[in-house]
Order: sequence, then structure tokens, then C-alpha cells
Amino acid sequence: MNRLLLWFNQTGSPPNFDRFAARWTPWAFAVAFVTMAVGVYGALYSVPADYQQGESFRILYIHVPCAWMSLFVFVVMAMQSVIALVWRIKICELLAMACAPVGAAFTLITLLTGSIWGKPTWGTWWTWDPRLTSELVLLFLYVGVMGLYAAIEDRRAAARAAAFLALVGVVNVPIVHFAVNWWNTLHQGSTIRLIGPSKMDTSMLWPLLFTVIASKAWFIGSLLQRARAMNLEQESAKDWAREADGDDA
Amino acid sequence: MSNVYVAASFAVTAIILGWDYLSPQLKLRRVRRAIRLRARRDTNRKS
Amino acid sequence: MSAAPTSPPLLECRGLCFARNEEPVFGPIDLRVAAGEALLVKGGNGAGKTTLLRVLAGLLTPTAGDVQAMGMSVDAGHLVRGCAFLGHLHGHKGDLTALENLDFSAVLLGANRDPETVLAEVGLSGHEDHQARRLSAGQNKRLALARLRLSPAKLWLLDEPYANLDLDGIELVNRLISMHLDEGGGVLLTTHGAYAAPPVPIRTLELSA
Amino acid sequence: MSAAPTSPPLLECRGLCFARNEEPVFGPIDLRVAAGEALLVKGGNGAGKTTLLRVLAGLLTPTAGDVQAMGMSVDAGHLVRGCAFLGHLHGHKGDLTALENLDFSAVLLGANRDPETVLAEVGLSGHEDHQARRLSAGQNKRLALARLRLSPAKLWLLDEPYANLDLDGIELVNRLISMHLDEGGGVLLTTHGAYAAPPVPIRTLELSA
Amino acid sequence: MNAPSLLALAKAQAERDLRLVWRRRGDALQPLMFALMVVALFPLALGAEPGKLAKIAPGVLWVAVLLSGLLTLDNLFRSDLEDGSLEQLLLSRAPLAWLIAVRVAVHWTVTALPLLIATPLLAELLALPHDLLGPLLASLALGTPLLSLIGAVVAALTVGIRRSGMLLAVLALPLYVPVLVFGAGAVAAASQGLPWLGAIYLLGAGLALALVLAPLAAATALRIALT
Amino acid sequence: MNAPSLLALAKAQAERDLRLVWRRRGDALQPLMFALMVVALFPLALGAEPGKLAKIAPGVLWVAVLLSGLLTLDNLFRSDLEDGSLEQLLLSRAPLAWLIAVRVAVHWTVTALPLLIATPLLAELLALPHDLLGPLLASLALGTPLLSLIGAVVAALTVGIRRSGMLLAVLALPLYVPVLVFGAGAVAAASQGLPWLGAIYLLGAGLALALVLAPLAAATALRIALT
Ligand code: HEM
Ligand SMILES: Nc1ncnc2c1ncn2[C@@H]1O[C@H](COP(=O)(O)OP(=O)(O)OP(=O)(O)O)[C@@H](O)[C@H]1O
Ligand SMILES: Nc1ncnc2c1ncn2[C@@H]1O[C@H](COP(=O)(O)OP(=O)(O)OP(=O)(O)O)[C@@H](O)[C@H]1O
Ligand SMILES: [Mg+2]
Ligand SMILES: [Mg+2]
Repeated sequence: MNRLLLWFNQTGSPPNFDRFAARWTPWAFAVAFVTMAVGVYGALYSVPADYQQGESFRILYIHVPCAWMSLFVFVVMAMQSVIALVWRIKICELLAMACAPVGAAFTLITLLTGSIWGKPTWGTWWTWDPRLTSELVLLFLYVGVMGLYAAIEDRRAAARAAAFLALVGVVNVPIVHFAVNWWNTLHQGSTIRLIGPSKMDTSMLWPLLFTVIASKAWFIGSLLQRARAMNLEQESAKDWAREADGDDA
Repeated sequence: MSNVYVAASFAVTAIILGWDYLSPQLKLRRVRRAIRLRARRDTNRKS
Repeated sequence: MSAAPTSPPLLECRGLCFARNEEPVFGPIDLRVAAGEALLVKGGNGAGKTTLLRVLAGLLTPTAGDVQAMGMSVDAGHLVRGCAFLGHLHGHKGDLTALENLDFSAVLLGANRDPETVLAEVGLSGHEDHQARRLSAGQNKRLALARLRLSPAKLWLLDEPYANLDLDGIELVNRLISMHLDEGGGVLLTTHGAYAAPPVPIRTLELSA
Repeated sequence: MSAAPTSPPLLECRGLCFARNEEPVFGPIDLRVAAGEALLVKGGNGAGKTTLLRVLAGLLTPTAGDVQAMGMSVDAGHLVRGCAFLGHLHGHKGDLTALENLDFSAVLLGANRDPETVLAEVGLSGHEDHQARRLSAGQNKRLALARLRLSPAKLWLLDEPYANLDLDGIELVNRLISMHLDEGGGVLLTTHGAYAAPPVPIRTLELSA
Repeated sequence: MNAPSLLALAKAQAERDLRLVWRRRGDALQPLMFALMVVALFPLALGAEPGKLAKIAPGVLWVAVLLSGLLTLDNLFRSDLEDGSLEQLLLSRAPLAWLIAVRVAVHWTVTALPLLIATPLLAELLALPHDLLGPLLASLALGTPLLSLIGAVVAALTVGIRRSGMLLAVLALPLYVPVLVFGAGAVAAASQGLPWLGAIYLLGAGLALALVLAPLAAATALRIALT
Repeated sequence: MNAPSLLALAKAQAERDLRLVWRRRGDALQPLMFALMVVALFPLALGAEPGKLAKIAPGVLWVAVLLSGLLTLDNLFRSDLEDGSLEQLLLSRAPLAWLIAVRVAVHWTVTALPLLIATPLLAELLALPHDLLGPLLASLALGTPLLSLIGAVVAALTVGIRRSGMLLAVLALPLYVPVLVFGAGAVAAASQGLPWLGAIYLLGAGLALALVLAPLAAATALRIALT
């Protein structure tokens, strides 16, 4: 265990992380942009309109991946938080905190595209149904984590306090996910499976596959980028930061 | 007509992701400038 | 003094550094307080005395180095539980009377002295039933000193115990410290060096801004 | 000193008494501070120095007697507007930087000195851009002293100006007071007498608890 | 002892207050978040039926705005008291009422204006009929500054009391009632197709009056509270 | 260094906290006053029609209780932080979670219990049908301690932040939502003649869980916030 920790601390040391992030961020975004382009093309032009919902069903191709990400990112944040709290690894604190704004962005997209989609299909922008409500609560939780992190002066203490909140808040994730099963709601139940038999036709499924990959790659890119900026800001007095800055400035 | 909804949601997504992409880059640039200014001040003080 | 020189140190730290958001506040410090010893930390305004004391108590996490207090290592999760700490804040409720405050501290600390006599010792007799909020700056300080006297702790961490006290009060602090050392306790105290130092054999640590 | 002895007193009071809920805090006091004069109020902890100062500034209403400041009488509705007051609280915002705090004070007080030079005078150069909250106890005190220097007020009311300051800081307070007296101002200051008194011709008032 | 001009004073004070807000810009969003959450709590507590919600929407929105304003009120003078700035202000030669007016203006801009801007969104969440948005916005635009001004007087009165958050609420609410009655009343009238401009005019008149009187009253209250 | 017994500690802590409340007994009434006023504001904002009021009564009551609890939360640890008592507590040998549990119990007794007792009165003001009073009281009796316990964790986490009142609200409300949904849901179900005990059982289970976990979590949060 101890050796593992040591290894983690070494490869995860601030200068190493900076190099790592600088190296991989462009790749992650490259993958994201390409798959997104393909996926969006498929969604907008290649797939035929749905016989029930018409054109508006194309919103699915962004709504669903972003909705999945909104939950996934919170889980990642909670896992990083555990590591940050138990082993006090600095990079994990940064990564956990960098998750919050990305996750909040995905949650916001889910909420907005969902309500835009709701207007033509349900006839209203918003209702207080369990899934929508719990997703809104998820946004509040993200905002809360960001707010707490911003409100505390000492960066490391702030990260630990906010990580604790993320841990407490993670109970909301299963609520969002299972809301459609536990209560009867307006919102669609689980219909889509990327692996195995799905209730959706495969010919309509493939753009979704691309946008799902795109959202994952985007998350990685954005996470690295944010964590790198935070890392550099906190270490700005150190020598390596000056040298690293000299390299590409 | 429902194209409006599709366009709106794609636009919203583009805006939010654009913010998500740009804001850390702006922050990185700001941090870099601060580091450089500080380094310059330090060298000035030493010399 | 009365303690055997072989007793384990009450407080020991090696290579202790502290930085606030990457700005170093004090450099690597080694110090040791054994039973029967007092250590005086001296330094001008902003030298980092308060910060050092909070790090030693575990209320701030050091950037490097380690602290051992009463045989246990101190870090963020592990405060120096069972030490007596006197900070810039008094640590008693303004709405309770002097005696009520001490009564609570007595239970919390597991004291074996009587609050009322201790109050008299620090020169607050007659003020037992006054709310702490109504005491003057110096009287409040004396109330905090009474808590020290009450505490069964071996290790005392005192931040500027002399501030706000008149000549009589300074005398009182010195008396308390001597008694504590005689009973085999250890004291670490800070002062900015403008006046007063305890009249006991003492070692000094200089901090500079 | 430089002021003519016939100038009207900056502060004068006769038969001043103050009681809190019928408990007298200080007896009838007569005092006078003329231009170029300093008056040192001495007293142990709880003697009533802080209380006296607040009564003189109009922040507390006396039970008997009257106060005249700069030719106007002071009572509950009429504070001594235009005096410079240094209390136990610093009076600047922790969230603003040292310089921002002084800049605001400069406008508020109608100062005719430059905040930045004054900051340097009190030994805070290099801390201009630090938030006041991040300054240590002594540095905060120095910032409050800077405001005094900025103020065009003739009359200074200072409550324990020496507290929390190191030797250097005490020196600074004394220098500020001498300069102010030379410019024809008047100063009333309190201390519990444990140390330090200004090195100027001074009259003393003893308060006893 | 050259007294600074009123304009220079106002500028310095506004700059200082805005800077303080900026330093804690996280806090500035919080009244908005609070109102959003109160608005969200109601459908959750009532069970959501659009028809039922729409009926209570104007009332809930007004109450949410009022409460969120109420909760920020305590900050108006308290932090200045705690660090001694208020003493310094009282003992300076600057006209107190004028400084208070500036401060209330900044406070309203920072806490109420964002709420006003977000009102259409909040209204949508409560399914407020669209033709009521106009009256709602008008009543809030006139009502919130009035609330801030009245609140300032009460905040000044209670500033000497520690942890007065609740007491402040208890004292301010009775004074807020008329504003609420006319404000929410205007919207309610509009929803029933009745003339609603009368209530708005009344609010306007009240605002004009308060603009002149409230800063003076608050200055007096501050002096009373602190001496 | 004889460690004091848990019981003696609990007694001393409870006595101290109750005494502090007693010294400011005016403050202790304020949550009640606040809830009363929120309840009173609604008829004013909505225009009083008994039928309309009765329908929203359970929701309004729950929201009023929840908000008034929220507003007293900040005091739970803050005043102890400001005068340094909290440092002393952390540095003593006494078990922190246990002291926190005692403190939350006192806090609930002082702020929520009077509300619970006044609920029949408030319900009457909102014309709540009498047969709903039982479910309402049951849901509040189980829900309010749950709210206090959850709130304690958040209050501990934010205690290091000055003027965190609003931030506290923003952090706590999302965690309060499930309690509100089940609590108000039970009453709503009862009003439609549906079975409502299920929600009550869930609240009870949540309370049992929180009774064990929340003090520990709050103690951890306090240590995180203060070191
Ligand atoms: C504001 C409104 C909406 C919100 C907040 C929202 C939220 C969500 C969330 C959180 C998920 C992911 C659930 C999970 O992974 O467990 C999801 C999935 C989904 N949503 Fe929405 N949604 C909204 C509106 C809509 C609308 C209007 C439709 C279409 C009629 C829709 C269709 C879907 C579909 C098909 C899925 C995938 C379900 C699956 O997992 O198979 N959503 N939504
Ligand atoms: N919360 C804080 N955040 C950032 N910097 C701080 C903070 N508190 C203190 N400092 C800085 O750390 C340095 C040491 O402060 P500290 O309070 O330890 O000094 P001190 O030796 O106790 O001085 P004094 O005698 O004036 O009390 C100072 O330069 C101060 O500006
Ligand atoms: N707010 C108050 N209410 C009631 N009594 C008070 C209050 N403040 C101070 N006192 C009492 O008045 C007396 C004088 O207090 P004061 O603060 O003026 O003393 P001081 O001379 O400034 O002492 P120190 O040197 O300790 O600051 C004290 O005995 C104190 O107990
Ligand atoms: Mg200090
Ligand atoms: Mg005093």
C-alpha cells in the first residue's frame, strides 16, 4: 500500500502532472471534436425523423450523453474525493474540484435540452417530476461544491471541505437514476442500451455511440485542462512553474 | 417547425461547451502572466 | 527542573515548515519542550508566532516536517488533544458568568481543582457572577488564564499571554508558569519581546519575518 | 509646546461620571487636553479606561457631568465628529487590501497626505496589496495607526495604542504622537501601565478599579 | 479639515462596497440561489399540478423575493459594526444619511437586481401565465427598492444587538406587509382582469417618499443604536 | 487526566447550551415568530380564500418550518467559533461527536419543538382540514430532527467561512429536499385518502440512520473545516 502511495505521489507530483496534462489534453479534445462531428452529422442529417416525435427527437443525441455524464462525473468526483480525504493526495484534490464545473456544465445542458425537448413533447418547459427535480438538485449540489470551494481561503482546506460535501451529495445520484423506476413520472424510462438488446433501433443508435464517446473524451480533456490551470496557479511560486512557463511562453 | 427546438438545443450545448473549453484556457493564460510578472519583479529586485 | 532529564519530550518537532498558499511563513524549525521546561518564542509583528503555535496544536497543517506531542504524531486529522491552548481568542462565552464558564471547562477538561478557588487565584474574586462579556479586556484574559490553571494538561501552548495585562497580571502569568513547571509540566509561549519574560530558566527561539 | 497656552482646549470635561446599571464605573473626573498637550490615562485591568474613552467620544452617554470637545458639547446625539479614534477594534475591512482601506479613509476623512507614503511610514511597505485579514495582530494595529496619521483631526483619542506592538512599533507610536503634538494637536491615550509611555511632556490621570 | 465633496464621498463609498462584494462574489449570487430554491420547494411540497401552481405563483414569487431580501439585510451594517468601521464612520465629518443612501443603492443593485432579471425564469418554473409577467415585473421593480429602504432603517435599529438575524426579520416583516399586499395585489388583480395600475402607482409614491426619508431615518437609528 | 464520563459531559454541555439559550430567551422565540410570519404572509400574498388556502396548507407549513430551521442553523457552531470555544473543544479530550449530538438535541428542543407544539395553531390559520393534523404532526415530528441532523453536518462544514448564512442555505437545501418530499408527501397522500404511513416509515428509517451517522459526519466536517 505504502509503495503504491509513493508511486502515486511521484507520478502525481505537480510538475509531473503539469507535463502529463499538457501532453494529453489536446489528444482528448481531438478525439472529442472528431467523434462529436461525426455524431452530430449523424444526428442531424443521416438519421430519419422519428415517426412519433418528428424532428425534435434529434435532441436525444445530445440530451442522453450529457445526462449520463452529469451522473458519471459526480461519481468520479466522489471517488476522487475519497482519495483526497483519506490519503491527502494533492492531485486528487485538484481533480475532484476540477470535476465540479465540468459536471455542472453537463447538468446544465441536460436540464436545458431536456426542457427544450419537453416543450414539443410534453407541452411544457418544466414540471416538477421526480427525475427533473432530482436533476435540478444535482445542479445545486455541483454549485454547492463549487461555492464551498470558492468560499474557503486556504486552497487545500477548501478542497477537503468541498470533497466532503461531494461525498455526502453522492447519495443523490442513484435517486436521479432510479427516479423513473421508483415513482411514476412523465419522463422516459430506461430505453437505451448501447450494449446488448436495446429498445431502440440500431440504425438510429450509431450517432449516439459517437456522441457518447465524444462526451467522455470531452470530460477527460476539460478535466485535465482545469486541473492543470488550478495546479499551476497554486504552485506559481515554485521554480518548476517558472521554468515550465518559460518553456512555452 | 420543431427544427427550432433542435437548433436551440444544439446552440445551447455549443455555448455551454464553449464556455467549458475556453474558461480554463483564459485562466491558464492569466496564471501564466502572473507568474511571468512575478519572475520579472524578482529578477529586478535581485539586480 | 524537578523532572528527570530522561523523560520523553512533551513536544518535539523537526524540520517544521509552514507555507500559506505556497508562500513560506516560517522556515524549517526544530524544537523540543520536555517536562519542566519552558520555551519562549520571540519575534516581531508578523514573524509567524501565532501561526507556529497553531501548527503545533494541529489547527493548521504543516507543509513539511513533523510534530510529536506527548508521544503521538500531530497532523491535520490529529490535533494535540489534551494540551492547554491559549490563543488570541479567549474561548469562553460572553453570555455566561465567569464561574459558569469555568464550571463547564472543569467538566470538559476533567479538572481536579475547584473553579471558585482558581478564580480567586487569578484575581477575579468578586467577579464570579459577572457575565464574561461585561469584563474588561484584561479581566477576560485573566479568566482564560484561570482555565489554564484548571486544566490537568501537561503541555501548555500560550500565544502572547502577557498582552492586555497590567503589571499585576504579568506577575500572575509568571507565577502560573513557575508553578506549572514545578509540577513537571512544559510550556511554550510567544511574545513579541516588547516587555516581560518569565523569570524561570528558559530557552528562546527567535523567529524573524 | 508650539501652541499658545491661551488656545481653547480641544477637550475638556468637568465632573464626569459614568455608571452602568447604577454601578459606578468611574467617579467624577475633570480633565483638559489643550493643543500641543498629551494626557495619559493610566489604570489597571478593569479600571474603566476604555469606558472613559468611549464616553469622551460620545459613544456612551455619561451619567453626570459634561464634555466639551473643540468648542461643542458632546452628548448622546452629538458625537465628537472629526476626532481621530483608535479603539480595540481596528476599523478597517478584512477583505480589502491595506492600501484600499487607507484610500477609502483618506476620502472619508478629507486627508491631505498620501496613503501610500503613510503606509510606508508605519512600516507596512510591501504589504500594500495584502488583504487586511491576512495581516498579523501587530500589522493590523499598524494599519490603524496609519489612519491616524492620515486624519486631519486635531484631537486624538487612543485606547491602548501600544498593545500587540513590538519594540519597533512602540517606537512608532511615540514618534506619531510627538509629531502630532508638534503640529499643534492634542492626544488622550490610555495604557494599563505595564510598559511604554510616550517620551513627551505629559500629564497623567490615574484611574483605579 | 477640507470636507470632501458629496460626489467624491459617494464614489469612494460605492467603490468600496462594490469591491467588497466583488471580493466575495460567490455571496452575491446567493440571494438568487435562495429565491430559486424557495420557488423550487413549493412545487415539491405541494405536489406539482400546473393549474394549482399557476394560481399561487405570484404570491410565492413575491414571498421568495421578500424573504431573500430580508436575509441579506443583516449584512448591511453588521460587518461594519463588527470590525469597527461603523464607529469610524460615525466619528467622521461625512454626512451619514448620504453614505447610507449610497450603501442601500449598492445593496439593491447587488441583491435585488439579479433577482429581477431572473424573475422570468422563476415565473416559468411556477407556470405563471405569460400576460402576468408584466405586472409582476413592474411591481417588483418598484417594490424591491422600497423593501431595501425600509429594511435599512430596521437593520440600523437592530445593529447593536448581536445575532439579530431573526429579530430583524420579526421587526421588518410587519413593515413589509403593505408593500407585499400592494405588490402581490397588483398581480392578483391583473390575473382577474381587474385594473392593477393603481397599486403600482401607490408603490411608486411610497418609493419616492422612502427615498427621501429612509436614509435620514436610518442615520438617526444608527446613532441611537450605537450610543 | 481522568477522562470525564460521557454522561457528565452530556449533562454539562446540555446545561451550558440551555443556559445560553435562557440568557437570550428572546432569540429562542424567533424561529416560531418567523414561521408564524411566513404562514401569515401567504394569505396576504394570495388573497384569502379558505378553499384555496386549505389546499396549499400542508406545503406552506412544511416550507415554513424548514426555512425557519434553516435560518437558525448558522448559530449551531458559529458563535463557538468566534469566541474560541470551538478550538478549546477540539483540543480537549472529550469525544467530539458525542458533544455534537448533545448540542443538536438541545438545538432541536429549543427551535423545532416549540414549532411542533404551535403547529395546530398554524394549521388552523391556514384552514387545514382537521383530519390532516395527525399526519402533519407525525411527519414533522420525524422530519424536523432529521433536518437538524443533516443541517448540523453542513453547518460544521461551513463554520470556517465568515457570513456563510446564504452559502449554508444553498448547501443544505438540496439535502433537505428528500425530507421535504416525503414529509409533505405524506400529508398530501393523506389528504387524497391514499396510504401515507409508508412515507412516515421512510422518514423514521432516515432519522435512525442520521442519528448514528450525522454526529460522526459533523465531527469530521468540523475537523476538516478548522484544520
Ligand atoms: C428538463 C427536462 C429533462 C431532464 C432534467 C432530463 C434528465 C434526464 C436524465 C438525468 C437522464 C439520465 C438518466 C439515467 O442515466 O439514469 C435522462 C435520460 C433520458 N431522457 Fe431526459 N430529461 C429531461 C427531459 C426529457 C424529455 C422531454 C425527453 C423526451 C421525451 C427525454 C428523454 C430521455 C431519454 C430517452 C433518456 C434515456 C433514457 C435511458 O437511459 O434509456 N428527457 N434524462
Ligand atoms: N489567515 C492568513 N492568511 C494569510 N496570511 C496570513 C494569515 N494570518 C497571518 N498571515 C501572515 O503570516 C505572517 C505571520 O502572521 P502571524 O499572525 O503568525 O504573526 P505573529 O508573529 O503572530 O505577529 P503579531 O505579533 O503581530 O501577532 C504575517 O506576515 C501575516 O501577514
Ligand atoms: N458592556 C459592559 N457592560 C457592563 N460592564 C462592563 C462592560 N464593559 C466593561 N464593563 C465593566 O466596566 C469596568 C471597566 O471596563 P473597561 O473596559 O473600561 O476597563 P479597562 O480600563 O479598559 O480595562 P483593560 O485594561 O482590561 O482593557 C470593568 O470592571 C468591566 O467589568
Ligand atoms: Mg500573533
Ligand atoms: Mg480596555
